[in-house]
Amino acid sequence: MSTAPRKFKKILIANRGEIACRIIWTCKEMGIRTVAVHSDVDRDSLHVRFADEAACIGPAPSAQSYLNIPAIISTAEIFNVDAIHPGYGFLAESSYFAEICAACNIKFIGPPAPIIRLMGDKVKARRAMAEAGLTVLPGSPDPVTSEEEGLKLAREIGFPVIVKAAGGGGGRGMRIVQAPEELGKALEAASNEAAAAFKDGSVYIERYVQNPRHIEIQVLADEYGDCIHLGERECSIQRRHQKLLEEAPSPVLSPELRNEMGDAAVAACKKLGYASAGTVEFLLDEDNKFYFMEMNTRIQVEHPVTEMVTLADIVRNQIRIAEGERLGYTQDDLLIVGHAIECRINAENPETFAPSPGLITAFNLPGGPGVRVDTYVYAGYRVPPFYDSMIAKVIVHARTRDLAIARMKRALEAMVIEGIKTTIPLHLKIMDDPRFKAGDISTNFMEHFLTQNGSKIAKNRNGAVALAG
Amino acid sequence: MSTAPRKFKKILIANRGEIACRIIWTCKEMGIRTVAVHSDVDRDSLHVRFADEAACIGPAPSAQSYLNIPAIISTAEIFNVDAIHPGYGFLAESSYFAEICAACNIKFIGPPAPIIRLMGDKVKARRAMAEAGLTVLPGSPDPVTSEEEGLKLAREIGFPVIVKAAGGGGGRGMRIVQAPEELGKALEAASNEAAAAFKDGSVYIERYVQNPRHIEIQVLADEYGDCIHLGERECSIQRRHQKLLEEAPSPVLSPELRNEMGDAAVAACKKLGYASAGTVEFLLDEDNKFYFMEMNTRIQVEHPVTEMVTLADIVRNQIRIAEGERLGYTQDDLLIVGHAIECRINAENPETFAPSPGLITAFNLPGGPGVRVDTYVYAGYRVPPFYDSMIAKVIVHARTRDLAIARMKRALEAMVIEGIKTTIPLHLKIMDDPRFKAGDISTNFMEHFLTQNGSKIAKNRNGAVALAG
Amino acid sequence: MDDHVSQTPGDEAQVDRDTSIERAPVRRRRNQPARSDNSVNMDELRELIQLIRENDFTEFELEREGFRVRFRRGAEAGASETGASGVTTSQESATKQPAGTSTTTETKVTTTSAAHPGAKAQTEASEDQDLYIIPSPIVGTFYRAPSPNADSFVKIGSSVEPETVVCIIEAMKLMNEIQAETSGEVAKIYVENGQPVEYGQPLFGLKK
Amino acid sequence: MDDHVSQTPGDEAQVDRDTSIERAPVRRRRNQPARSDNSVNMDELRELIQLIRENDFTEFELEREGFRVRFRRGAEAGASETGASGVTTSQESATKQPAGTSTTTETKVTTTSAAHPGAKAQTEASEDQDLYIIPSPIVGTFYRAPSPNADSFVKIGSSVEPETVVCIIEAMKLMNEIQAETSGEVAKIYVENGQPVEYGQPLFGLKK
Repeated sequence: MSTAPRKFKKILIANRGEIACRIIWTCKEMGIRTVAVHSDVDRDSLHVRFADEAACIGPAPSAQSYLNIPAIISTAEIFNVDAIHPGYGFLAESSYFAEICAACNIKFIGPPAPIIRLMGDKVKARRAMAEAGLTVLPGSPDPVTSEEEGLKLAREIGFPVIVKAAGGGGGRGMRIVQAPEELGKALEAASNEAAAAFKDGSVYIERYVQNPRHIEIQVLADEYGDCIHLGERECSIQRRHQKLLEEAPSPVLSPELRNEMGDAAVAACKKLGYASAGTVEFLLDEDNKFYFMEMNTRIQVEHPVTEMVTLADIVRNQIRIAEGERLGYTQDDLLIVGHAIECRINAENPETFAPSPGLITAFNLPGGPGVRVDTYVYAGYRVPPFYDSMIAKVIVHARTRDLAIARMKRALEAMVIEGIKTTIPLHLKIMDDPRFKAGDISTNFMEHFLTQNGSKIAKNRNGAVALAG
Repeated sequence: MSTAPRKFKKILIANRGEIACRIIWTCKEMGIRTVAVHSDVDRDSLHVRFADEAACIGPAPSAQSYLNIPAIISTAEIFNVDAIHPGYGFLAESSYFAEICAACNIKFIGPPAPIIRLMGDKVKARRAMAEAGLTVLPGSPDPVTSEEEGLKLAREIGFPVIVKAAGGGGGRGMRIVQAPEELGKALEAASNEAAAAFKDGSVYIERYVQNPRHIEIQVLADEYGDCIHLGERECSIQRRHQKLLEEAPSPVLSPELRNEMGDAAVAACKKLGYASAGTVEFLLDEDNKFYFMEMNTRIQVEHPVTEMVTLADIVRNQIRIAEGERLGYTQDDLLIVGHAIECRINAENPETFAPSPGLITAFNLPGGPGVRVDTYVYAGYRVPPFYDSMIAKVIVHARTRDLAIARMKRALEAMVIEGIKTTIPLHLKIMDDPRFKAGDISTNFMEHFLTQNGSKIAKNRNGAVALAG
Repeated sequence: MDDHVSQTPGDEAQVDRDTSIERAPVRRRRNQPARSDNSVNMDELRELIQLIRENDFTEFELEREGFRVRFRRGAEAGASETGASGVTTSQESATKQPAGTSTTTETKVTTTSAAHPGAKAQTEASEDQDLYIIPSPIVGTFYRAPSPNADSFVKIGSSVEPETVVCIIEAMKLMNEIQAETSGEVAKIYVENGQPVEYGQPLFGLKK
Repeated sequence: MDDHVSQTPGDEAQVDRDTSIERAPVRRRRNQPARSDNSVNMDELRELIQLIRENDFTEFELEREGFRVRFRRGAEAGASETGASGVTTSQESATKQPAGTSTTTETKVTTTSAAHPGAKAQTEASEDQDLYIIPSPIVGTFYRAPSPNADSFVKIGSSVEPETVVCIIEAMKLMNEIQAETSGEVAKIYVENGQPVEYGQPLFGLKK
């Protein structure tokens, strides 16, 4: 696994949007040249403008551009890059892409391909992490193959249980089962949904936890077996398993629990031979017991909240590690100062959540103390309908959580985006919510919040908000 | 001096530009309503847009609007505000204005009027601070009234000496004198210049220090005698006594020297009965001896670098102190993390420094980790020719000074302002300068830098860059 | 001291420290009315075209907040293309490239923007294009009469001469008598008695 | 997993994990001149045009929030104007209201913007409006001949049929033969042998 340190001269960024810009910023700071790839509708995107070189690799649909492995590898070869940063989404968790990169002698900036593959299979990941010492929720060790087997398992675990797809996440292929008689139907429905979504109908059963919190630990591991964590992120505010806003630190974690969870994540990553930045996602129950859910083997959307409170540049660390450098920090170097919150600004109707692509006619960013905005749009930019609706992230940092909430509010008030609808009004309402202010949140928060606020949207089609994927 | 705590409901901001916006942000975070005042050419300024209430108080010339005390007080009374924040410049150091506010029962957010008056007179300030325990440069205790007196003094001090105006700063009324025969002419010239600029021809003599650094200490003092410092700012990069960029911490201060300078500033402020935020400016010589220069009794342009490395909100502290709250922190609470740099972006030709007001046709702000931009302009805004040319401040924060320089560079590269000329290219060159990168700077830095870079501008008309005012 | 100066360049650099209170210059100025009529109306356009034709204009351009129209006629027009539009550029692009926040805040005036005491009067006065407007020369409180029980200085229909006192504006406990500075007949009064007024806010409309 | 999905909505959500390599569809498409009628009322436009015609205007321009229309008539018009091409609506305003950064980066293309392999060819081809353009269907390296010593597939003046191979584009060590897909005569070759090309970059110009 370990190789001699190699400095990158040029990196290709196999992504678009704010994360592509984010990666360019760090490359510029490191003196590394960047190559942007883009679809033909993304010519005016800022990641194209700010990269040193760029190539159009295909038409608008992702399958023919941002997921088009031959076109990306071909571009990497033409421009003679040393490494590829996949960002998040698209090819970031494709072990196949990581292997192709390796075969072409291009460093994939991420963990080794076998770990990506392992963590992509939720059943195998669960088993591997249990073996590596993490507690997992009581459930089936393998995919459930029959109703009888499932019923036996569910009785052992105790109802309610949750049926989950082995092959994916994002809430698809999930069913909460309250009683034995519902199980057969739930297994079938979840399996069908999983087969359609992930080309893999395997499902497994787990204990269902009421009012769980989604807490994740950011880890950094080098190729020489060193690994540290950068504390946790609180990501319980989700709608349909999509995170809406994230915080660091979590309002409920004591320093002891933080250390316990962090140490557990680090120990498991060391056992796995993990190398790169990564995130271990835990479910925290009302008794402060935490259970491994899954591991994300890439940079995450919400990484800035950790950067704000630790002053670490996580992308820089990814690149340094990929260059074969040693971590250079020990766990004792970690200093968490203040509180950070990130709001994801989506081009969506804030009441119906319908996408709202189109021309941005006016754009003003908030300044002042403790405000960071990561975005790729500008006044005059037309948000294309082909990709993710997230157009910006507003991140604030302040001494305390209360001050951070006040700061987020004023930052959102000063942020002007016209021509399209955005989720800014939704976030402003969340900042005013008494339960949110009190830190009294779980993954069920948004369901209650939207009901109370008379949202026009239909509920989750499962009729309940399940565990966060 | 001390009064019972009083919560402000509404504050009038007697200023414009980025600092008016900056104050509004903090007021919003504190739940305090804001009233903007503005001249009739400033209707489209962001401070007017983002305040809760606003009044046009006069035509473009400052004397008839932003310096128009009756109009400002009248507005304060009409809108029934509790306090006035003067920002920097304009009326921020007018003890007369502070007195009028007090007479009208409006809290002036700043120190008591007598201290403003004392610090406004450079000769008296020098004497008062010497009495309060700070070292001052050897020099005349009172204004020099004749050439003979001056000559006697200068011989005692030792040449070279510097002649300075008692009534002001900004480089006006200053002359460096290398030899006895130059003194008479220098005294006369400086006095005439001072009389024209400050309506006060008094001048005094001080030892002239070669290659001094401008180091200033940020202090916070409450109305009950508590006072702490927030570390230093390095402000040696100046052109004609105007700061161009600032840093925190200084690359040359050891923790011991920081404590020594900070403690000295705090002790002096306590003796003076200072209350509010304030800055004690020191000259640091090549032997690390520091001498009091002057005290600024207001918020400073460069306060954000301190905010970045300490996570303190200095405006918030000003307001809290003015409300009669106790400081609530002790010196041991101070934590300085990482390194911050601020570049002042002026609407000026970066080579000739000629003002460049006009329409901003394109505007893009940098995002990403560790970047803060304080500004009041936007695409479509017309920078008026009537006021200060500073249109934005770019502040970066990173773990080390080297990383902060790299970060500033990429932030400036991503900052796009078109339609007018700005000092961005100048700052980019400074970031690449080997002496700057090595931290090898003094108040003479810019003179050498501009000569080396073949600047088209005329030199300081005094033929030398004197001490920073 | 640098900041002190930095905000106040040129002759205004110095705050008059400790000198006697400055009196705001109590002189009025004519404010240009700004009309904002945001919809395109085909009838209006037709009328415009008719007018331009009849009047033999070779070029016509109209621009308002978020609205701009321009016509040109005749053969010679094309020649000076860049120059011709060059004349209008700066102004034009200011509104045309709504870009950043200018549009923004304009469209949001009712929600996020600051509350201006004179906003209503400004709008009203802008519709009275035929009237000569007396604006407030200072910030203060508007009084129509010298004392609560006295008669108003002027009312609708009053004839005024340049020296006629039309109202009082109180600022810092001082009662400032405001003169008409022109002659005419009072046709409109935009401000209520006792209401705060800002600099430049329309007070009276005069028929000349 | 949320992020994974968040970047790739709809059917493209799933990366084909561990399946065989995807072949870029090596079919050329004629790039559709993207038309986006942003709610232009054709009746209104027609009426406008009629009016302008009848009244002999040489130019007409109308702009609203996010909408701008401009007409010009007469012989000399075409010569000078940059955007002389008749009716230009939303497309134009997107670039013309450069607002934020679009102008920015447009005017700075040579300094701060990314270097595109196809930039020169794109510019050249855009001037050859009468030619039918064969664009590159994939990213890769362009070769005019099957091997270094062989003759070029086509040269200026060559007649091509839809099945005629006009060049090879190498991508990931694979030689992809590119067919003309239409018939005509080769009038321009925009790319040098051995030069990298990006998706959509003009390769050949055909006279039909």
